[in-house]
Amino acid sequence: MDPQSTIARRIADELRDGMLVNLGIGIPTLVANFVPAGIRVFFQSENGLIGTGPVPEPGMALPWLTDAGGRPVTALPGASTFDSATSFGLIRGGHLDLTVLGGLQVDRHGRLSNWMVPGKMVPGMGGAMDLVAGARRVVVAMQHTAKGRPKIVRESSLPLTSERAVDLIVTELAVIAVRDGRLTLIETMEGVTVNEVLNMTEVELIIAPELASAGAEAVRRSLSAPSTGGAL
Amino acid sequence: MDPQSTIARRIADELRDGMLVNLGIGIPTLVANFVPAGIRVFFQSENGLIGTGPVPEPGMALPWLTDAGGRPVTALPGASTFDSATSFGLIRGGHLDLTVLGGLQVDRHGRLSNWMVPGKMVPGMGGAMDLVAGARRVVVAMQHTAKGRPKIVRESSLPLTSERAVDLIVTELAVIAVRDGRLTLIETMEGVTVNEVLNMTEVELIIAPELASAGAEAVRRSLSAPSTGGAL
Amino acid sequence: MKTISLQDAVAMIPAGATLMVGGFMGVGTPEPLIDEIVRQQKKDLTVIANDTAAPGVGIGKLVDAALLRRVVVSHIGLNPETQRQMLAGSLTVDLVPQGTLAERIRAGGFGLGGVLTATGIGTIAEEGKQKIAVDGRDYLLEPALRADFALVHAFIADYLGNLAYVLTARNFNPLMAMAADTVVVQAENIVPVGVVAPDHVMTPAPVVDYLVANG
Amino acid sequence: MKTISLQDAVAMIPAGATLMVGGFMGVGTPEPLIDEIVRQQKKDLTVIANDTAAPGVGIGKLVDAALLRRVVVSHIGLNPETQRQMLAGSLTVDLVPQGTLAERIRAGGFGLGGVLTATGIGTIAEEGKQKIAVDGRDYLLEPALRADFALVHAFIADYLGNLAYVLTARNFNPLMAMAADTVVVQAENIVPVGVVAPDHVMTPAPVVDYLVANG
Repeated sequence: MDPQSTIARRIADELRDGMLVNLGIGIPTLVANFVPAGIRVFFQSENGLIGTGPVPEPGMALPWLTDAGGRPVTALPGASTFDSATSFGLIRGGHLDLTVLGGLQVDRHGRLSNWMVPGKMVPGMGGAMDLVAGARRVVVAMQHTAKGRPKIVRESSLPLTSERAVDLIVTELAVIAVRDGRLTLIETMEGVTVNEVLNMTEVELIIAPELASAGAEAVRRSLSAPSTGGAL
Repeated sequence: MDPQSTIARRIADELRDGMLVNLGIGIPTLVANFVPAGIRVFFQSENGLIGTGPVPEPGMALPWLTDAGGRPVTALPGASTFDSATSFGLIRGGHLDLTVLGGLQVDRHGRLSNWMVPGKMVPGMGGAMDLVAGARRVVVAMQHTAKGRPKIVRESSLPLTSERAVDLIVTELAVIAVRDGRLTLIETMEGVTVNEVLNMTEVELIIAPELASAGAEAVRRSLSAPSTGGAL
Repeated sequence: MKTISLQDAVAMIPAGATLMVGGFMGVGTPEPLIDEIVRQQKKDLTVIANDTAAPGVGIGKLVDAALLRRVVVSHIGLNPETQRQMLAGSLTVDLVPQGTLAERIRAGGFGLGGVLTATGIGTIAEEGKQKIAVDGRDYLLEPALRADFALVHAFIADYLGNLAYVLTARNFNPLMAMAADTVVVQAENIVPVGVVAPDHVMTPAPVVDYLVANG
Repeated sequence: MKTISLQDAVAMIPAGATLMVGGFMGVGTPEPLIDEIVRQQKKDLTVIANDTAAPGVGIGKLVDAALLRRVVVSHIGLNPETQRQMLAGSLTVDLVPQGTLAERIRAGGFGLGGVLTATGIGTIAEEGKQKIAVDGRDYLLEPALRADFALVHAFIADYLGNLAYVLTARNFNPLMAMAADTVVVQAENIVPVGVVAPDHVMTPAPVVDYLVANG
């Protein structure tokens, strides 16, 4: 599986029945492809839609029904539409259970930067500042490194998206949670060792107690420690 | 014509084609009976309706379509409904051209008191404070006196509805405008002399220049002055 | 969204809870929920609503049954029993201008700390309020309001919880449906998914926690 | 409400005017009005909108024609020409978080001085903003926004000016229809009064000043 799909599939495990979820553009969008069977998730598009469905069949696109990037989408039965103030009322008012956003950097406190590179690229924050400030849970979906350099850094060199720490960072190498204000490695992806993750991360990571059990063989090998056996 | 209808009919002269108008309960409600022919006025009911129509025929009342007092009304073709935040957005946001409200007192600055009598009657301000603060023009419809005592007073003995002065006060005796912060008598009703109005008013009124021409004979008699002739 | 019986819906409400209740002079108030609160004798409630309707109508029934400790409303003029309890000292009445009340509730549901309005400036409604100037004009800072429960009346709910209101029964209902920790809806009509077009949904399903089941 | 020709509608707009323009990446933008502004070469405009779309699309056409002096938007990421003009110094770009932008426009149209939001706290978006604490939590005071003109796109307008929007073409349109001194509407469909039910009207007729006539 390619790195992007690996990330998206892991994030889909965070979905629960009945959740209202907003997916950013890029990797986050792919999460919709991996919704676990048997649950219904409401996907919000911040341009004013809950119940966003897949891309329409050829010839079926409607110019008045798009995602936040202006690309044609469909609407599922039970969809609803609303103006932009209501859309962000849902985001800010505690109604959005989960948002998945791309990231340029995350600092040691778990704070995201994802909306500009001074002097180079100023796309604007769009809805990102509201999403991070307002969603109940914030998950960052990003590759672990860019051009070989860690994206999880001690001090962000880019403007923050919010002072609020994100809840979870999922990369093609690892799953890192922000616990008590500290970045905590809670899982490594299949075939990835803890040391590999640590080497690719500028911030010192706490190793979660559950990692030994959840990470199984890969983790144990990377720690070069004998199996402690039987841990659940 | 009874005093209430006299007041309502005069206020109806203030209506213009296309206006959005909110009528309070009591005398203000009667204004809708005197809309001049050939113009269309949008009547707003602050519980969430534009296009309020008359009371339905017997057997036609719908429990979900009432005025702000909970009494059944009808809706005219072209009506629209909305929530309470939008209703007051229309009122506060400069969209309401005219509001007509009942009054307990108006003070010498033209400030209305109409929502409570301390220790006696505390109905609450309802929408009155928003209406006076927000409407483009505020017209007070009230009888000139209560139990023989003037309702237009130097100092109001009741809590104000707003610090904003109203624009026009219409009673069964006179029409008084607030001009440059002063109460100005601009019309007397048919058969009423200026002196009669002055005697029933606690505040000293400016006599508008146009009153001589508009008020015709009644005014001239009351001023006990010879006609100055030809004034337009 | 879960369906729930009328009895269980009201059983969730503890004594002393703060409720937002939709309706304007009883129009758009979920009467079955009100009746069940009276039957279960929930006490010491705080109610945030436009008004207390009239005796025997809507929120007026809660006043009649002396179940309210406090109300936050814009007027009580058509309910003499509310005025009686207020003067007797058994009911606290916080009067809020109607448009301000609507915005405070909306702010609570939309994640805003409050709004600035000129309404009430220079009146007793400004007492205790922070005054803030923007572009040389004074405004009152009116803080957000939230509740433990919102009791919402809808004309139509679909199986997912998408809501539509009808005519003047809309009033405070969609605002309150956003502004409470637990949102309970009583609908005149429950319909299959898709019966309400996306553009006509006035409250999106995900904000609804419980829909009271028919009979 | 008056009907007006496309040409006369745009002729009302003076150089240097501030316009609110509905739409989200061009979806729900009144394209005929945009095209006519380009044709009439209205200059030095300030545009308040969600974004500047893309070159050749919606507000992007105004950027292409270099008619804008300033934009107040939430993002410009999909319009490289906007970024080029910004870096060249010929276009001022005020970036505002999208939810804050929506509320500021709404506040302008609803007669509120502003709103309090936590969005942007601790970021460069808080620069120059007043910080206000409510119940121990900090918020930014975000002041109301208004414009000289709102250019609104509707799916349906009736003869009186009642408007309905469709699906994701709604976005900022109903907010802007409340927030400008002069509101000009271009509708995909103009229908007789009564075709849109009262509950489905999304912008009430009295706020509309001009409806662009067909053909």
